[in-house]
Amino acid sequence: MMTVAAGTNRIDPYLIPALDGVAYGLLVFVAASGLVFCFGVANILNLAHGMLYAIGGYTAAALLDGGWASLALALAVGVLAAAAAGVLLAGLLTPVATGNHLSQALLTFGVALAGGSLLVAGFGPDDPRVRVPAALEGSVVLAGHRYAAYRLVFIVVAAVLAATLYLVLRRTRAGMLVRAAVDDAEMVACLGVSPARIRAGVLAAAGALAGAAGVLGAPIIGPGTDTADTVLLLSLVVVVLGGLGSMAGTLLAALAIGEIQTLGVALLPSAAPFLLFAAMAAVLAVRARGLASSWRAA
Amino acid sequence: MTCLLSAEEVTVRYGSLAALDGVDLCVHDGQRHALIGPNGAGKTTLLNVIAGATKPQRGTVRFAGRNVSRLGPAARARRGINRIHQRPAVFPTLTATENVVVAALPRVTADPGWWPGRRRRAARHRAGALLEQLGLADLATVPAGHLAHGQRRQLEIAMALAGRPRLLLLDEPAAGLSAVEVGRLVEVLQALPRAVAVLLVEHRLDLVYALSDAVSVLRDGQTLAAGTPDEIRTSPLVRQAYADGVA
Amino acid sequence: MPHTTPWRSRALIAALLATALTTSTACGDDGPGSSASGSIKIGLLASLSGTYQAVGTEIRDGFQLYLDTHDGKLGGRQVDLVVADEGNGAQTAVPAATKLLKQDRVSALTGIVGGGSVAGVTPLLSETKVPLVGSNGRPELKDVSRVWHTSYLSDEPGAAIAQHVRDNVKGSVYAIGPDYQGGWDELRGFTDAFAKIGGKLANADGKTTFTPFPATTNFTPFFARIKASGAAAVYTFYAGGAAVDFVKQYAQSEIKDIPLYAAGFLTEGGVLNAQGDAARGIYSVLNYSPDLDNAENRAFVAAWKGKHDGSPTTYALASYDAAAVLDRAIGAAGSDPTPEAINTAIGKLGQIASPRGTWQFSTTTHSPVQKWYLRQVRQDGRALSNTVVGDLATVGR
Amino acid sequence: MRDRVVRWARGAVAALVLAGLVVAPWVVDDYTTALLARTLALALVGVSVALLTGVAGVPTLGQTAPYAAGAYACAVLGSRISDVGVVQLAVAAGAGAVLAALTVPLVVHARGVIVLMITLAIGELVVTVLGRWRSVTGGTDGLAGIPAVRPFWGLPAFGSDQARYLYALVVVATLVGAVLVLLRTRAGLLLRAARDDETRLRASGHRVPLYLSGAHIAAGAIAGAAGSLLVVAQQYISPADFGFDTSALLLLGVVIGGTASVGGALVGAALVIAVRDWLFGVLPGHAPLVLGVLFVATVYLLPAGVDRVRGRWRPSGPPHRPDAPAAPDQATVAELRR
Repeated sequence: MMTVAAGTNRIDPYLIPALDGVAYGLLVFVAASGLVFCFGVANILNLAHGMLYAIGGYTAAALLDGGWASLALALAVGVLAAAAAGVLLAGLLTPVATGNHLSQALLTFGVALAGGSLLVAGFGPDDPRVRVPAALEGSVVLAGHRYAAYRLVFIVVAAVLAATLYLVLRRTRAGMLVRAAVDDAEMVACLGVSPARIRAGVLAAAGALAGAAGVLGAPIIGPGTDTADTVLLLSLVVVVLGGLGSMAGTLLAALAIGEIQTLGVALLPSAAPFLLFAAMAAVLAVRARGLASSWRAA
Repeated sequence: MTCLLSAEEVTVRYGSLAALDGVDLCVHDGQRHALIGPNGAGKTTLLNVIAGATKPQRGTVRFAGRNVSRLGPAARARRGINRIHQRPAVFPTLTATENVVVAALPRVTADPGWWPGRRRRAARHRAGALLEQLGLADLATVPAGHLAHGQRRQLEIAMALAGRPRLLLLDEPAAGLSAVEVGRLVEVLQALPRAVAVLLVEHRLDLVYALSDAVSVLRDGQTLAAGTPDEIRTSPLVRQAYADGVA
Repeated sequence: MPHTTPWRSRALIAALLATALTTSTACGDDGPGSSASGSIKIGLLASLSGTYQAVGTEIRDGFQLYLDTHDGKLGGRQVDLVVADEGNGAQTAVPAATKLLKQDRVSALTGIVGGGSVAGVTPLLSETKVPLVGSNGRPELKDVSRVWHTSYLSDEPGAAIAQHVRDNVKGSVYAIGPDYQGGWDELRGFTDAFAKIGGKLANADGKTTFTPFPATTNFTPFFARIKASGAAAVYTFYAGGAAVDFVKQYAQSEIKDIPLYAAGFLTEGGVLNAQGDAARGIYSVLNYSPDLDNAENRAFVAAWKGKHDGSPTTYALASYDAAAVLDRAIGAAGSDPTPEAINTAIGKLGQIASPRGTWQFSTTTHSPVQKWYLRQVRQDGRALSNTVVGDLATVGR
Repeated sequence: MRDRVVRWARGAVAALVLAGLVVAPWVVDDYTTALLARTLALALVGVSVALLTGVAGVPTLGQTAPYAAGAYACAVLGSRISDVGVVQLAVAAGAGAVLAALTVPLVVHARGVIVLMITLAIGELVVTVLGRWRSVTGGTDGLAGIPAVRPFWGLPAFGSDQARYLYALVVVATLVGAVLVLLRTRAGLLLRAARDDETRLRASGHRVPLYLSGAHIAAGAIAGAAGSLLVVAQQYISPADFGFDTSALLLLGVVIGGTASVGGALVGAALVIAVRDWLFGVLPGHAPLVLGVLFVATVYLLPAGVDRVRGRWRPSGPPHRPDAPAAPDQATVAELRR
């Protein structure tokens, strides 16, 4: 009996961090999936993606008043606003050649800088308060630990969102097109769909996903002056680790990042400041080396 | 007589599709060896395996008596396997001369000494001669990206020769060339030193018969037949293989 | 021809940017900081964009409020206030400070949110011999001959509250803070003083737990460890976004019933609004609270509320006091208030009456010797506010 | 003919700019001189970014790492060993080269966006180390009180902005000149070839990873040398000087200047950094907004300038040249997508 108790004790303190890693990872996944669309389908390196998330976050802070109706409203407005911003971005990107990542980076970085400071000018420099529905304000007891009710619900909602995304990609015509585009961008161009429309559609979808993540994730990664940068950096890390275009890879990478940020910090506190980037550099370098030694087909 | 290059039991699979299925090939020193067969027979894949660009699942490649299976393309090139690609691969922002200089550098022999630039000067000298030989002397200072398709092909041949090959791999060198350019190509290939072996993939059988002294026929990733051009020309097996009409 | 176009448009851009730069710098040099007409130039450097924008804005507004309530004059001279943006840290603060000191040639510098920015600006102060009356960040400095601070030293809040925690908490205390210079200093102030009077930390190794900063936005793993440690109270320091995350997650965590003591920045200013009910009941230590009962404070708070929503913060107060310091020092510097004369005059000011109570500069650290207050987040009308519930020690060295 | 005119005009402009830079400290005020000195240091890092991004085709966000190594080595070691500028320069360049050499195994096999992310991670890790290794680096508050530097044995220490600026100018001019000369040799030719088509270069028998490692280390040494100039110009360094925003701005500046041209990169990086520093001074609170709008405007004014980078950097083939060799581009796609 003693040993069993000791065994549970050893795992016990890490249960909540592990669960929280799932919540965090799913949030990063929803935010990053928009960036995967941008990169995989439209071949756009969008450094303004974090700003799209921030739009959702600020919308949530402005509209949420503790009721369920306000949550629905905030979700609708946040998704629409971020999607509209995405379309606007697509319009700005029109003169830039597809696949010219450096000009895209320059343009979207500029938009992120300007848009970020406009957001702060509009909503104020203080981190705004985000009021979740009263029923989710408290905490629930899980295996003897308290855990924020909102995060628990968020895990369910985000998982449903991820599953929906998967089904849309697998089962619908639009999803088929998207997957085809990730595999072979030129093929879709041959289908006669105008590149400008693809771009607008993709950035709208990316905006909608980032906006949804921003609204639902506002109580977890809240709106503030640094939000856009944080989300952009995490999304970029996840997208690159996930293999630039694979949804399953992105999900895995997001969950890994979530666990690194929570469980990793709990297990290896002294290494914590280095964990995220060291893990990323190591994984990417090993993968690149693997590619180099397996000799690309010419 | 031993082979300069031998490929043994080479197998390359892409998923369930076998591009090469246990192919054997032997090219002797100085031999002009042609590789023919219908589209999708695995000819280009075999060249890639020999050059080191594709790693076979099974089989070995020996060159000049040594097993080079584990070497990458750069190391094989330094040992004397040079190639030209099906679609001409040149450095688009470099001038024609610079392209050939770059290709010549790994195997250029320079005057002894330490003063700067002598290796490059030797390479430049060689590049000038090769461009002249291939009729590109007037275009020496034009960026390769601005050259026409045929000119790029000629340029790549100059680059391959600049590396002082012992074995030259040619993947459809005549594709997309004008009659004049094909004529010059044949001249250049016929003027190659006898010591240089050539492995030629070509659809145009007239060129194959004009240039080669040995022919291997590949079909569905397997060696169908091998022999002299005359034997192959009269072989009923090969005729049947070509019945769908390639050449 | 096609490959000449990009070069030409690049040249066009270069020319545009270069023209913008030269026109701006050509018209900037207006000579010395104080002129015969009796005006004086003061430079204010604060984060007006970026992460610390909230604090930077308070600092600018606090200084401006003093000017507005004193006819725009300091020491009887009309003030020409030159504001520059500190940005996120030294890399933008240093060039901005260079502009204030070498182009605008201000007679004194004030503001500066970040400790790193202050450290970066100090070589410029020695070079130009201009004093800095800083109102927030204060790094460890070897030479403070021209550096004055109206705020506090980072380890003072913790030192001020240690005795109170020792007296009122029955059991060990868990110390946790952000893993950067500010966090190290704030927590060291508490743990050193706490250990000296026999307090015991609940942390597993007896040392403060530092959370990766700014990477940690999720404190649940640490709460699990606090729970496991059996602590009777928690002492912490966070500011800005991390403070919001910490407080909100604390209130939802399994340790929400453990009393939380903190350096006052945890619940100061805008973050309190963002925290909402989650902050209720938190104890904090600070050198100021808007409900202090003295004449200066009543006037200060009334003037502030006339111009801004909400109550003034300690950041605004420190900047307001920096203006007060400069007001008296410039007045005392005589008919020609050179930067050197102002610096000397600051050293002779003595007691300074302030909304926080009377304080004075320490002669060794050039930072305030001041009283600290214990505050608790309580309902005040419709809003939550930091209500003073007691006086703590007077600290300063 | 037209090419010759352009080349002549370019040379004339370069000479004019250089002359302007030499006389600048006597024309403008101290603030502008100090700003220029700091900007020169960052522009030199920009040159090292251009060397990797434009010339060798390895886009990088991590040149702040050797830059930081050089600056801290100069501040910590240099000032204890010697206050002579050339010694500090050598120490800093060495430190930058060593750090770059240590990161070679991480960088040399990766391409495109992957290498951007790896170098970003390296930069962030270095900044984290700088912020935490307090006994050496002074932590996040940085290292203040670095003694003034004398350029050479027997000369007086720098006491004015003019002197610091001219020293920085001489060092930058020398190093940029050395880079330009180097690029005219075999090394430069091979690097450009590697950027154009790495697979083809391998097929010719070249040891491409060796060349890229060499370029990476050389770029590290240049960035390290720039670090020592920052110490001279600022007499203070902190991790904030080497953060992500610095590397992002440098990369953008290099893009604006035309990645493949060292002179262009120098000017582009210098302008971006100078404009940023200047904006924070004159438009308090609105600098990011204006900077962002400037970037967007730049893209529209520079449609062709940014189109020049190709090869590995682009995951898909250049749309305007459908007959270009496709093999390397496809290889890149596979690499990116894997």
